[in-house]
Amino acid sequence: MTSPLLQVRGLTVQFRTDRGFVNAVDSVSLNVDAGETLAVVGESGSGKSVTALSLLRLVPSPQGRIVAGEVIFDGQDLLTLDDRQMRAVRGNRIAMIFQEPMSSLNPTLTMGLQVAEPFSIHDGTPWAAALGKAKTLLDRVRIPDSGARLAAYPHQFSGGMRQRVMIAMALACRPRMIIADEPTTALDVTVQAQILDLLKELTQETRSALILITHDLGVVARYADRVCVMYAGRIVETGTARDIYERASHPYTRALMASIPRLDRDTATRLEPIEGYPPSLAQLPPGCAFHPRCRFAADPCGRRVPMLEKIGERHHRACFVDAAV
Amino acid sequence: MQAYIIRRLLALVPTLLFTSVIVFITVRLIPGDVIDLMLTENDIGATRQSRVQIEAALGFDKPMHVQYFRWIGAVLLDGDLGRSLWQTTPVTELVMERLAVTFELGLMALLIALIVALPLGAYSAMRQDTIGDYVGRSFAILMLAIPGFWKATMIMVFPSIWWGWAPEVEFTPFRDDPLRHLGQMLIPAAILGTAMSAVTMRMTRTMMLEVLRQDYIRTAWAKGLGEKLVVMRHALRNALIPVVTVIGLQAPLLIGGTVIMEQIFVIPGMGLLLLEAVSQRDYPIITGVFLVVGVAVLLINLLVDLSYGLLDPKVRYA
Amino acid sequence: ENGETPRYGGALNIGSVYVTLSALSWDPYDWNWKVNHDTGFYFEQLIAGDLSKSRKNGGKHRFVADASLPSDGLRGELAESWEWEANPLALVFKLRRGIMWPEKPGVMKTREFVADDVVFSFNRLNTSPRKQADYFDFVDRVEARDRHTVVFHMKAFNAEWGARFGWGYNSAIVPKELVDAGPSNWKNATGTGPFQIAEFVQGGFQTYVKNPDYWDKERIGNTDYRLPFVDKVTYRTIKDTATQLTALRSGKLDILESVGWRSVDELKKSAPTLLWSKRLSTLGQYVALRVDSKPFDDIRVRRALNMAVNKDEIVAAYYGGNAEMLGFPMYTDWTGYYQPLAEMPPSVKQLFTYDPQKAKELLKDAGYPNGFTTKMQFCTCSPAHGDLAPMIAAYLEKIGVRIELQPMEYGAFLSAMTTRKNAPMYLMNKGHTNPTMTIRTNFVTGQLWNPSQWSDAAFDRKMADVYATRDEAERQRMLREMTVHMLDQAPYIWLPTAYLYAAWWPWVKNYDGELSVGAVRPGPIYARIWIDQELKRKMGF
Amino acid sequence: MPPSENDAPLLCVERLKVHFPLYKGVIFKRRVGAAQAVDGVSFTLRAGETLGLVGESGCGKSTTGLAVLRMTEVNDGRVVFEGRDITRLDRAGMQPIRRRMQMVYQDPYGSLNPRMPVADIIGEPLAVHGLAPGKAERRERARELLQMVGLRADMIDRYPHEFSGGQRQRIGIARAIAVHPGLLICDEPVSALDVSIQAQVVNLFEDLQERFGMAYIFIAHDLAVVRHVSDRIAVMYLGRIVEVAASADLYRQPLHPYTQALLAAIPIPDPAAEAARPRQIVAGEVPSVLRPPSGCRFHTRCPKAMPVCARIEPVLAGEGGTHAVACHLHNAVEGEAA
Amino acid sequence: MVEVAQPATGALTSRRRDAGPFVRFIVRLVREKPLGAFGAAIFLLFLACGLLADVVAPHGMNQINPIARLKPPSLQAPLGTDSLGRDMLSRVLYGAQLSVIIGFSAAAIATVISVVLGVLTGYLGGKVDMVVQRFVDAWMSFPDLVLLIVVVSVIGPGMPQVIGLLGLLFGIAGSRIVRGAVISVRENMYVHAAQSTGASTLRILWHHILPNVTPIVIVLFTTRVGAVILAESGLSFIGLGVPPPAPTWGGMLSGAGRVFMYDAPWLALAPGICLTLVVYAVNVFGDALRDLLDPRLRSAP
Ligand SMILES: Nc1ncnc2c1ncn2[C@@H]1O[C@H](COP(=O)(O)OP(=O)(O)OP(=O)(O)O)[C@@H](O)[C@H]1O
Ligand SMILES: Nc1ncnc2c1ncn2[C@@H]1O[C@H](COP(=O)(O)OP(=O)(O)OP(=O)(O)O)[C@@H](O)[C@H]1O
Ligand SMILES: [Mg+2]
Ligand SMILES: [Mg+2]
Repeated sequence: MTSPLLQVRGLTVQFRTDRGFVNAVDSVSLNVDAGETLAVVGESGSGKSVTALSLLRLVPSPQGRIVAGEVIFDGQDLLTLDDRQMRAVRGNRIAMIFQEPMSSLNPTLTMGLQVAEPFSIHDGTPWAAALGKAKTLLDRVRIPDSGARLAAYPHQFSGGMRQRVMIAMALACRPRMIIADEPTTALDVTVQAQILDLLKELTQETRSALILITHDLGVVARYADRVCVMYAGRIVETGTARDIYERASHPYTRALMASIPRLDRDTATRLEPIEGYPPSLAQLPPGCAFHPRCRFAADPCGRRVPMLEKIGERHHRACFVDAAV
Repeated sequence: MQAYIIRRLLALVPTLLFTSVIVFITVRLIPGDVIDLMLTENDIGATRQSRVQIEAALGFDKPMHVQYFRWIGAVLLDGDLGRSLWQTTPVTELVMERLAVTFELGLMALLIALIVALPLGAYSAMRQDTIGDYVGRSFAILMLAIPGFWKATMIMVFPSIWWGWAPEVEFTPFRDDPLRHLGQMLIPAAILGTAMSAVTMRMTRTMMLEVLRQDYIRTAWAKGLGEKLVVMRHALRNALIPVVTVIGLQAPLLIGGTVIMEQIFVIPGMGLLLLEAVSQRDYPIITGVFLVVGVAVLLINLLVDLSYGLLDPKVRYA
Repeated sequence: ENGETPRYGGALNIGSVYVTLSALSWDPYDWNWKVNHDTGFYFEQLIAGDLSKSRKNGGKHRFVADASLPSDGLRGELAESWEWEANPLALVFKLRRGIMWPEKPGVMKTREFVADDVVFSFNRLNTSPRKQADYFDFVDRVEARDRHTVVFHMKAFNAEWGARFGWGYNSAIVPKELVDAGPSNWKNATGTGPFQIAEFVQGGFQTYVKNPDYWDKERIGNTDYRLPFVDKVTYRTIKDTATQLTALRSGKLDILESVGWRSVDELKKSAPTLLWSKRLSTLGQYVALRVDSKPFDDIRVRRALNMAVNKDEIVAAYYGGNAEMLGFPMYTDWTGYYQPLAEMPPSVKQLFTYDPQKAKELLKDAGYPNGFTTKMQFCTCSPAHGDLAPMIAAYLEKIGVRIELQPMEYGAFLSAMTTRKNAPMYLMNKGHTNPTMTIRTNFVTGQLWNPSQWSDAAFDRKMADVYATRDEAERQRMLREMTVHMLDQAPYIWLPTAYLYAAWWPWVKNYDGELSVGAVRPGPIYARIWIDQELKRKMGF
Repeated sequence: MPPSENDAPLLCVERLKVHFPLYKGVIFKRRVGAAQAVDGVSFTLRAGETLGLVGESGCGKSTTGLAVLRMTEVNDGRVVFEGRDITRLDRAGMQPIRRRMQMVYQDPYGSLNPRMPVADIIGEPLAVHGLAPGKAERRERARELLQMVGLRADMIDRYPHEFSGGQRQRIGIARAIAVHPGLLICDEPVSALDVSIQAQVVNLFEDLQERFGMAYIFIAHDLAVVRHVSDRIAVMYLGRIVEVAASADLYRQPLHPYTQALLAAIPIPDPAAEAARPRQIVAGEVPSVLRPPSGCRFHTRCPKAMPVCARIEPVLAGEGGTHAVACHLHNAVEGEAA
Repeated sequence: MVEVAQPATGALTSRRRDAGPFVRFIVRLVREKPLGAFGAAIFLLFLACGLLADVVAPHGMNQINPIARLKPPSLQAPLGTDSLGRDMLSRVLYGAQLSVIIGFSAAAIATVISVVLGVLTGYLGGKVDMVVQRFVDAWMSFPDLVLLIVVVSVIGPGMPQVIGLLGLLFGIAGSRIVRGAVISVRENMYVHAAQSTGASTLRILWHHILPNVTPIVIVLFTTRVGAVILAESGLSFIGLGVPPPAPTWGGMLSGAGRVFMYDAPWLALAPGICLTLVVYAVNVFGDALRDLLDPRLRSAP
């Protein structure tokens, strides 16, 4: 097997807070192959965005920092690159779509400029041409009237439109890998489908990779090749989409699956959230972070931290108990 | 927006009229009126009769409102600012002569200030709490704390004593020798400019610190932009509103002149004109300078306000 | 001079006595004192100081007093001679012949200067709405007896006649053509004098160029030289003292007419070849005490205050010896009028001797055993007063007089005096002007410049007598007496008068720091200066 | 959940229009047109009812919400809230009404003051409307609210930047529900939440509705969630409402071709089913709000478009007001039938 | 390698929470911003010197001794003597009293005026802005010199006047800076959000606008302190300053300090260095304050 496009090993990210150091991401390891779509799902606040940010070394400093780990992309450890080398990676070989489309666009610059910018810096395209390309990109992400919208400012766009602009920006330089942090939360299903199809097409065309962070398990089901489930800064289960949907093995994953509202169910029934509260990162429970909420929690859970173990061909999980099955 | 500009331009008229009334009257209320001064300057035992005589000659025997309407009438109808009480030179001529020089000095100073302040402020913010930041801030603080007259005097005194070199002390009008003229303006402009740069630099720094924590700056980094572009294109502009305001506040210097620099570097500018006019109670000159400076201040402030809209598209004009 | 032959040409850069002041006006009609300084280059007067009698030429006069000329130091300028006629009283001037008004394009064609010009100029000045009301009242009328004779018909004799229309502030002879063309515009200005105005930048400089048709000559060795020698004279207006000195030091000024004693040492070090002359300042210094109010209505208090200020220390330490204990109200150069301190009666000398003990006793006698508190105003326009005021306050504090210092801006300061609202103590400078005026303006009832509000009918009458007295020796005697009386009455705290210096480079020849040949009018002095340009080059400038 | 028996509607929106003028030029700006973000939207909402608002991105959902709150200028039409026409009320007039309606903003981070700790953010509406006088009391309430939205009470002293996207969204929700408003406009309230939390929040919404009779305008893209919470659903397209129906009806029998397309595009959380499903996506160029198409606004992309669609604008009509649609296809047919 | 928070830390944290906010602030200042703490210390030192000038100054402020004038620093007079033979050390100490107080209070007044005017006009906009800002325009074009002379003639010179006048002069012009900042803040979503909760204008100004313009206000204030101290010397120039013999640093610099720049450089150096130090102190403290007040930079030990 050829080595994966992206290989993350033992990534740990810390934040300094009033309450001391917290590990927002704790020893995360994952691989992404070229042409593959990896979905990252998990509880809100479980460290998905921070993991994504740290791949591009964009963790907000000074309060946050990457304290350990390796991010090997295309054979290079990104964490050891100097600024200039890193610049050549960002936006060019790895592009990122941020979760907050509203605040991630510069309010004082026109959309045209912001979308055309990557062309100009990485490919040296002259501005006029870059703007032309920007228009094409906006068309591809289905912004209506893209020509006129090039001169508009972010506040004149709806939430979904901004999100699509973010996506357009990421697509600009045909990156080898796209990290998309909840890219379609503000999009209606039709546009969402078009955009995700577009992303998928691009990844397959150029054999690039897509890391898709999302809460929409429908989207995961449709687009992901593999899935990573995170909880409290750690990966608790990973496997192919089918593994996860059909053979979910970690109690958290199973609970997650159970709380999806489904069109094929009666609306009068109440949705079933997971009991209890997500733990405080500053005071993680000892052992498995999920055990206080786990219906299957057993003896070792409260004492030792479970490691990811292989349970299927590409299926791993971090759990002591044989839940489930 | 047009409506706003038009309203602002219209507001200029009552503002100036209102202020001009106040200036016109206060100037005449300064203790020690021009007649007193003329009498004392003539040095030779003046009497009550001399006073009445001079008052009549200068038209001060008329009631204040008549004097005002005469003056403002001439200003509005003929653009005539009156004549100097002492020299009988037309004020318009005096003011125009000075305006060019002062404006030039001010503009040079402003440019120097910006050239120093913006990069330094941005740099300091980018490298917060590093040696570079400390040096930059210390520079700004020194500029705040060392008065301009002090720097100017140092430059005037020491080089001539130690090395026999001295800045130009003969004012060369631009039309006589442009190069020499500009060279002469350079030192005072630099001193003024660095002094002006201090506040601007600190404003820039603090605003940049605000902006640099915004998400869209992270986006810019993620695009692979270099530091320069991130700062110049993405951050600076968002930080610029207060900075532009500070510059706008300093801009009246462009027109109003700076007495001390003019004095030390022998530049016949507006500041000295006004200073002399005030100490001689030459009312028409004071009011004339006021009108010119007033129009300039109002226009500069309008420009500053308009620039908000350019810098931040969300700003609306109501 | 030293057998050197004068040379023509070159330009002279001068930092004048009024180096901070640009021209205020170009028309004598404005009745502004400074006009005489700036137009004195090209307007001439009937009479002027006789420079052949200057110290430099072996005479006894220094021509540094700003607005007075000694009666034995006069010569006719536009007038060749003058004489009195009695009954009716009249003064007859014979004018020089062949003096030409130069050609001035757009203003006038060249023509001869004649008696009508004098009549015209006098009448014009006399009808100016800005004139001092009774200034020319002693003159009945002026007429041209013939083309070269002018008669001033007098109502009465006035001892100041020379200063009023002969060589003083308001004595310039102006051509009618200039008045028609617009006299307030310097571009029109023209006159019979040695120079013509060429350029003026308000607050920057004013340049005068040689008048090639100037009539006067200077005898050097045995040769008569046509004047002026230099092609161009430039007055530079420099506000800042440091800049003035730098300009001199770097040779951008050939002459700096006024250098404070403080700067002299440094300049002598950094520019050792400069030449110097020293003169007493023509501004007297004093603290006026308002005698119309308590506690200064009591002469004991006034005298006590004089004794409490250590004037010796001020001269020795503050002025570093560069001051004269007694230089006011009479100027030291005014022979016959001025009496040195040594010749003064003991009671006057006492006022100049530091004696705090005696001062305290006097205060006690006057009913102020614990002193009192009062206010002193001074002008922020004078840096020296910024020092002197706290110094005086500190001295007086020692005898229990506490002073609240009140610095004031120039205009407000002066107006406090003219409107008689000045504080009980008022620290000021006052020009001497001339021997009669210095006594009249300071001490005659109701005068503008009488900040102590001194008022004494007998004294006023005596002053009127002085004006009417034709014999100068008698006038001198009267004025000396009045001076001693006033010193003794101590309406002021008399303060030392400082020395000033003039400095010029060695290439400036035929010059010895003279300032004025009339009332602040230096034109003829500059006309006689010549420049040794070779020397200048050799010295590296 | 049964709609309240009280027949007077809580909110009545009539022919609402919001147009954003567009300018060209730097200083001397010319008006070059207007984005017709909302163009004649009408609907009513009873107390305790939930109206789902779905539609294509950029079709004017947020703007409608903001207009109801009077947070954006209304060009035309009326907003009647609790029997009062609030369209022209001034600031002071709106103040007491604000307590009765609150909004969860689509941009969670932007709508949180970066210099305010969460306690104050959530406590603010309480303080504003004098519902919890003491600071301590407000803090206590804020803790409760945090827990209600699935956050831990100990996060109360944190600042917005210290939260993840989903956590921020929940802070916005907590702030909005703090005063138990009569009307809550939720603009994508659960989009950034994982399904578990989403379930918890949706349950919370339902509880609140039950306890306080709150009415919701629920804007969302996740049609499963919308169906779950809504009594009725309005489908918007390009500034207009094209279909309104009780939620069950809408899903069972979508009438408007756009609605049909929308439902067909919903992804199903099952890889096997997804793989088997045919893909159908509304094709065609998305029209612009700057220059909306003539006639039916959807006709440019409608698979069933008829010639009349390009000319005549269909009106929103339907039987008994329970299921209305603006489509020539149906209105014509139903019209004939009736 | 990885420091995971121990319960002990939590206890520590809570204990620190118990301390008053002021104490907590000081602790943070010292720990996180040593330079800022240093600045605060210097400033307090000068303030103390100023307040205790009567006690610590070896001589009176107007104790002249012309014989010993312009003496360079020596054991008797550690900072030399001035042109009247007064002890520079004493004058600089008394100067601290005046200059620090003037600088601080005038800058404070100016800042308050700027903030009130700027926040109101910037936030309310519309007519209020139009009218009030035209007054600001008028004020800015009014020749200061004339104003100052008139004011001094009416109320006379003195320290309260100086403070009030400088406060007013700087304050009104400065309102434009605050206004500019407010204009860019007021369009933020969170302000709209607060409006939509029904928050009163005052509340929005106080809780939303003001905290987000504090960095600007801090810079405004800290830069003004120096400017005011220097401006006072300009006032002395026209007789509105604090009347002599009371020593102000600005006055010492522009007066004897400049005249004797060459012969007696210590006359300027002493007040100059003090002035620079105070300005430096205030500014670094301001910078530290700015960071400490920014929650986005909050970080624990
Ligand atoms: N600047 C910060 N300071 C302190 N803690 C932070 C900071 N940023 C994030 N965190 C914490 O780190 C954890 C992980 O955050 P992250 O944004 O990665 O979550 P997420 O998985 O993306 O969640 P969501 O799905 O809600 O976006 C959260 O618990 C959050 O509170
Ligand atoms: N301030 C504005 N100026 C100009 N156009 C605007 C402005 N605000 C919104 N628009 C336009 O109005 C339309 C509707 O925007 P709105 O935010 O209501 O959409 P939305 O339905 O909420 O979309 P989304 O689901 O993507 O959030 C969009 O086309 C947008 O570009
Ligand atoms: Mg996230
Ligand atoms: Mg929206």
